[in-house]
Amino acid sequence: MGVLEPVVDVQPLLEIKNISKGFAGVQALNKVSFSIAPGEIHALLGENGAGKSTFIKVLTGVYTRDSGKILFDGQDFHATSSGHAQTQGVSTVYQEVNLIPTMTVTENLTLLQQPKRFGLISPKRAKQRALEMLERVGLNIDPSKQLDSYSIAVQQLVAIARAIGTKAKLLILDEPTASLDAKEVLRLFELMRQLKSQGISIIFVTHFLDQVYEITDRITVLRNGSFIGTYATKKLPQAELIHAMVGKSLDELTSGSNRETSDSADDVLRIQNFGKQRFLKPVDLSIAKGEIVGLAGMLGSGRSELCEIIFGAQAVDQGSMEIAQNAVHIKSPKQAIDHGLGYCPEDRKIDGIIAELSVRENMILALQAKRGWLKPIPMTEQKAMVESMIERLSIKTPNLNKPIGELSGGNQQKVILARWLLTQPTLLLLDEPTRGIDIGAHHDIIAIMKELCEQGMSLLVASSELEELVIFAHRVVVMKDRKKVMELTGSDISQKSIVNAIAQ
Amino acid sequence: AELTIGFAQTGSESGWRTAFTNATKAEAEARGYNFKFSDGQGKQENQIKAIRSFIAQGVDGIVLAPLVTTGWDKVLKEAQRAKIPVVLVDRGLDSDPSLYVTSVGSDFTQEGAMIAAWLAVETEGTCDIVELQGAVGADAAIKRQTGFANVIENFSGMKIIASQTGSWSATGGKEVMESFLKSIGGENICAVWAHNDNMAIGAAQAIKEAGLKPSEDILIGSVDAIAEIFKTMADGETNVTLELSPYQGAAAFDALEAHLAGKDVPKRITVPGGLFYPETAAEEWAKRK
Amino acid sequence: MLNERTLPLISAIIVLLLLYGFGSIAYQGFFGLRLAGYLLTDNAFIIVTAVGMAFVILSGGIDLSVGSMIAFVCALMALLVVKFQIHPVVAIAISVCVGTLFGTVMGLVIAIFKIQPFIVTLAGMFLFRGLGYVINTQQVKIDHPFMSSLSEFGIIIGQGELNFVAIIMILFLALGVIISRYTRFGHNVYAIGGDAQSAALIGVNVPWTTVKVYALSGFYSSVAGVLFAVATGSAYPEIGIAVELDAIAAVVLGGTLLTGGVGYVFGAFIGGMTFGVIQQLINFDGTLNAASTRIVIGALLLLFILLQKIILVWAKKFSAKGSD
Amino acid sequence: MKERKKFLDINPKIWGPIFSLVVIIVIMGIIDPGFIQIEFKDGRLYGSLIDILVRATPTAIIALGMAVVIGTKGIDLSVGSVVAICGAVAAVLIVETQLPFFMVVIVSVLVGGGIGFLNGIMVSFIGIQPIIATLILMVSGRGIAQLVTGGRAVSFDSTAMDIIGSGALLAIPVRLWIMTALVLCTVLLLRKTALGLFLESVGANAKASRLLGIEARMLKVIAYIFSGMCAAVAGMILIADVSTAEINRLGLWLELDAILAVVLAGASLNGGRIYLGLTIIGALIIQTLTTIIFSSGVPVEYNLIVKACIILAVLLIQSETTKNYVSQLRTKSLENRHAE
Ligand SMILES: Nc1ncnc2c1ncn2[C@@H]1O[C@H](COP(=O)(O)OP(=O)(O)OP(=O)(O)O)[C@@H](O)[C@H]1O
Ligand SMILES: Nc1ncnc2c1ncn2[C@@H]1O[C@H](COP(=O)(O)OP(=O)(O)OP(=O)(O)O)[C@@H](O)[C@H]1O
Ligand SMILES: [Mg+2]
Ligand SMILES: [Mg+2]
Repeated sequence: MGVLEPVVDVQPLLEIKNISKGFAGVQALNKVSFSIAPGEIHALLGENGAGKSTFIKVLTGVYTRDSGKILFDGQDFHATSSGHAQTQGVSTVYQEVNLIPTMTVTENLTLLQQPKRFGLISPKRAKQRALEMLERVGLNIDPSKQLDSYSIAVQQLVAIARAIGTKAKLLILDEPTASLDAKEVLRLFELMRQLKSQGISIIFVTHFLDQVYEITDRITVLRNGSFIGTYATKKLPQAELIHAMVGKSLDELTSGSNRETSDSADDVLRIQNFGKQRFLKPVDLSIAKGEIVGLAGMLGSGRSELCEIIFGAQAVDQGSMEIAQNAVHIKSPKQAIDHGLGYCPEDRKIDGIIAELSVRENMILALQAKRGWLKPIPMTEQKAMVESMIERLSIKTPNLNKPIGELSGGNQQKVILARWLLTQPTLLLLDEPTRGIDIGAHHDIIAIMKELCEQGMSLLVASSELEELVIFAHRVVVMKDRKKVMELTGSDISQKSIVNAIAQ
Repeated sequence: AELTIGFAQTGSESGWRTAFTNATKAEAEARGYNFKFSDGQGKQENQIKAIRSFIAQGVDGIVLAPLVTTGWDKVLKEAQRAKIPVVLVDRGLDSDPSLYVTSVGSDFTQEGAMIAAWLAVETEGTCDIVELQGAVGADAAIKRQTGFANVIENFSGMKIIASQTGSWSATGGKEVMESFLKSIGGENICAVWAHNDNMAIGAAQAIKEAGLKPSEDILIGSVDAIAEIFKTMADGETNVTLELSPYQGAAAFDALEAHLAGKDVPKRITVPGGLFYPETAAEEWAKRK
Repeated sequence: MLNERTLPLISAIIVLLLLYGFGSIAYQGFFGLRLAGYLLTDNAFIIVTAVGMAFVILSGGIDLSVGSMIAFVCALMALLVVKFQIHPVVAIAISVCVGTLFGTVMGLVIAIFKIQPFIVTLAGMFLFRGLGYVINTQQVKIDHPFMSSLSEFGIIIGQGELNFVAIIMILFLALGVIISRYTRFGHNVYAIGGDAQSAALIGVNVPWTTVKVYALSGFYSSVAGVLFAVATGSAYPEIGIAVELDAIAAVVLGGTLLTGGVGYVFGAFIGGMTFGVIQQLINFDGTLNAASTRIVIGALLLLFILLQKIILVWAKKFSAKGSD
Repeated sequence: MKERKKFLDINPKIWGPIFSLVVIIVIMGIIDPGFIQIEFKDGRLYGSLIDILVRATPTAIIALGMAVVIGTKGIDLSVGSVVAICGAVAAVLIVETQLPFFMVVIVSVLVGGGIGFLNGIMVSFIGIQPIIATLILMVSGRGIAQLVTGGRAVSFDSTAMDIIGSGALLAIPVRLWIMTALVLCTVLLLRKTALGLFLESVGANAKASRLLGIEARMLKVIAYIFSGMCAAVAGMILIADVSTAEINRLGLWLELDAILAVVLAGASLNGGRIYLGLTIIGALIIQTLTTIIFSSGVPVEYNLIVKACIILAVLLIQSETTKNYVSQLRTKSLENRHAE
């Protein structure tokens, strides 16, 4: 591959030798070997379904490996469970937020390590400890509230706070930045550097290559479960990295191409003074046919809320809505869908996938629901549709009948996108649609979005990735404190202008 | 003044029990009592709660139809302390007789024995019997079984060749009888002894469906004298039933009133029951339906 | 205290007070220490069972075996005390140990074989009831001076009495509350009930916690069995039929979600008392026949739940206004 | 090659329950050959196996409805009481009115559906947890049945009922026809329309389903209505069996057997999958156990112990852990063979 692995002269903290793991129908890991030095930040990269998360779960004992050997600190390492791995000094933030939604933030943060007094847990000290932990990740929230009252991004930060809080020699972060915005990412990197200086090693999984170059020392690439190589970050040009991951070269993402605002006058959606008490301050917004409107803002700025009330997932208590120039009152998602809307929610684990059902069922469900229960889509038609979507979005699944819960995170996201594409809505609301999606697919999805709007579909896209917004949006609406603060159009759209608007 | 009387009934597990409740209520009404009724839904703890609520309300007397014979000492002592007399109906107790005024009622062991005696006469002491028990562990089931067994012990030719629970129900009785007919063979069964009428009705059905004639090829005897059994008997499908009197209320109230008036009351008052045969069945059915 | 998590419990308490208040106004003798004492005593064994059940439900499971466990423990007590002439203290210790052991075994089956708790404990329900029958199908008086002195023991307060059974119930309730709120095990129970998969990833030993939960439930239901034996001084095979449903209902009425992870152990007490008050309301009324008794119990349950829901909705609205 | 693959695509879960049932029957057949004999007598089939089928019908039909409810992440404890109410209604209608028989059937099935509707409303619109919502009707339902008949058993003479109870068509008992028809209709309704898929999706993730445009609440109500109707049919069959509606005992504890059947079929009480055919197998397993216990002469005290042990054995055999262990053993022995 051109770039040789630099010789590490210290004893590696972690040595992985020929690890394999297969699931029914997939060889998720095939003889993977690499090593991690003490105090190093090591990127683990690969396309969706390459086996990154599986590797992490094998390492931490969530899955039992089929074969191979792991040495940790020179000792044979055989974790039997995540808890066991933790006691050995390996602390992990898994890909989907894995905390307890029904417990408070404090309880989540201190679980298994609650401060005690007279042999009993002291809630006061626990809260104190929790506040300290939150402080470290720069999160200023009330820890005595239930975890699921916070957005997925906040939950992600809590998970990180928890992992950092335990004394570990190796910290594993599986796509921690997927739902964070720039500010939080910076904060996280600061923390990672701090840990690194304390001699703690970090395995970092992400699909953002900029972040890889910013923070990591070395990169290990997996492709289709196989080990491709370990490289020193500095010595590996981005193009070569992409080549290693994807197996082929990829054009640079075209940037700033969408400036020719569609001048179609007919709005597919117009909302006026649309809002809900305690949820979202009244918003005015209109979206034209074939237009992509981006939603930018910080954590908790109300982007998701806006999508939810437009789609009828939350009842509004003020304002009016017009779809295709007709006043409508949408009271449920079903009605929204009947009016030609589609909505891809932010929290895929809870609002998106139906884990027990198969990839095929998950993908056709929205279309089937639209058609009604009496008109089942014939199996052959279903298969044709699903197969073409799998092809188009390059979804990695051994077969159509695999339960979606067993797909890799990014592939789940693609299935959900495909679900809505199949219904051919006139307006599609996408909340963080590219969360956890690899660069290849990211590219494809942006291409698809553009293609769709050329065909006349309109899109409202909430995204924390300003870069991507700048690329595809005709218009960017900036939200702050549950309020619309600015609207940028045409050449005004740039990362800088958005950041300024948010900072105001 | 008007007497306030509390009645802690076991529940409403059978048609007989409902008849018993209704008869007692009617009697109380006729006497102009302020009558407090509590249905224990087949649980002793509920009956205990009921008695305690009667104590808290300060009733003049309590009538208790105990679900089981043990476990009442504490609550009866509480009633005694509160100076509220208690009369038992339907069955006696396994506790200190000073805790209650009197026990009115029937005797499950006796019932089993009476059916056994009838069967011994009918078959001249030789009979292979299958038994359909009530719910496993139920007091009535255990005592009827014992009473029956005590009698047939005396006849070397009589024995129980199979015994299984039909859970007091017709469907249960039918299902169990079906499997007896399969595993033992109808020709090897001389009689069915069912702990209640419902199971007898079910058993008769099963025998019919197996192509035999109930009450002729296989004799059927049971206890309870619910209305429906008379119809079945009139159709010639069972041979005998035993009536437990559901009219124990009057005797119990008499005893209470006598006690309140300071008179002596015997510790045990039996109410008569009797065997009913097919001859009078049609008449009884007309009377009771 | 008044937040989203405590609201269901608080509304349960409010509705319980409403019911009690209604009874006190409508019926003479309802209000007062005497009935209060009776309520605590009569519902003690249900509440103790429900406390154990609360842990199971909070962990996302269910335990249908508790009713049979009570019957089994009573039968065992009778066997030990009456037949083998063992001192009741020892008999109690043995019975509780055996009950806890049985609970542990069910927990092991659930944890190791990953079979749904509903079914494992249903098998347990059949099995323990069957074992109870095998020990003894008769009604047995557990006659022993020590047992009687236990059941006679009580603290007289005015007209009422806080007796042994009620005291034990309160102690075990307090113990349950402490375990659930102030021990790691307690928090782990909430965690696996909230999301077992995530809990495992965080590092909670899910199988082991599961085993402990069922052991605890076995322990609590055998204590309930002992209380029953003490309170009545008798054992018979049909004790505790359908108690599992009462216990589950008590837990849920106390504001705990059956899906696990949400609720308070103390709710078991509120739920159990609610049942007791509903029954006493019916007893005090004294005019309902068997059929209407059942219907009224159902209707009152429904009313209770609806009131609870209304209070919840109302409180949410109120707090919404307040914080805006 | 492709066809073969398709065949193997069938959910491997289905073999567990079938295997268990076959094993139980084979063992019984070895112990007592009479157990598996089937004779043709008086124009109908006769034998223990037929008995099992016949006896299992009420449980199986109730379990069918239960499977759908459990598929939506619910549970219906009220079925036993619904059986009692509908049995009582049917019996009273037959005895007290001149209604034609099909009207009696329609009325009681409607009553069952109505009760299911109430359950459904409580669960999905008021948001009461299913176990409690249906517990309310489980408790009060039997009271309602007692009100309907005035607390006593009602016996009746009805040819139509006799046919349902013990008649045979083409040598096969009528109630088996009823059950088969019901199962087929349900399968068609659920699998040839998208209803089954919707129900499963609601059970697996109600929130996500709502966001997909599926009327999750309505679907839950429908599931409970269906369960109520199934219970009504079972109630009719149960009273036809003995020509009496004894409401105090009718359908008592049937809900547990029905739930057990659904779980033996491999369904999860957390919803998400509906196995109709296997549920019937589950009901057959339970009934086989009962019949074996009744005909084996075990003393009654041991009934429950035997039942519990066999159920546990079946569950353990079917469990994932056991399967994994067995497959591990198999690969090990394969490896050993290769090594040799
Ligand atoms: N529990 C499971 N059962 C079956 N297959 C699984 C399971 N978990 C993962 N897989 C499969 O293993 C492969 C690797 O998945 P993995 O989650 O490791 O990918 P990933 O590299 O983390 O992808 P992403 O970037 O999308 O998160 C995928 O094809 C996936 O379908
Ligand atoms: N930094 C924060 N501090 C306090 N609460 C927050 C914060 N961020 C989010 N929340 C809470 O999370 C909830 C959900 O936020 P929401 O998902 O609407 O944000 P968003 O604008 O979509 O941004 P994102 O999707 O990036 O989180 C809000 O109701 C808010 O209470
Ligand atoms: Mg992953
Ligand atoms: Mg958001």
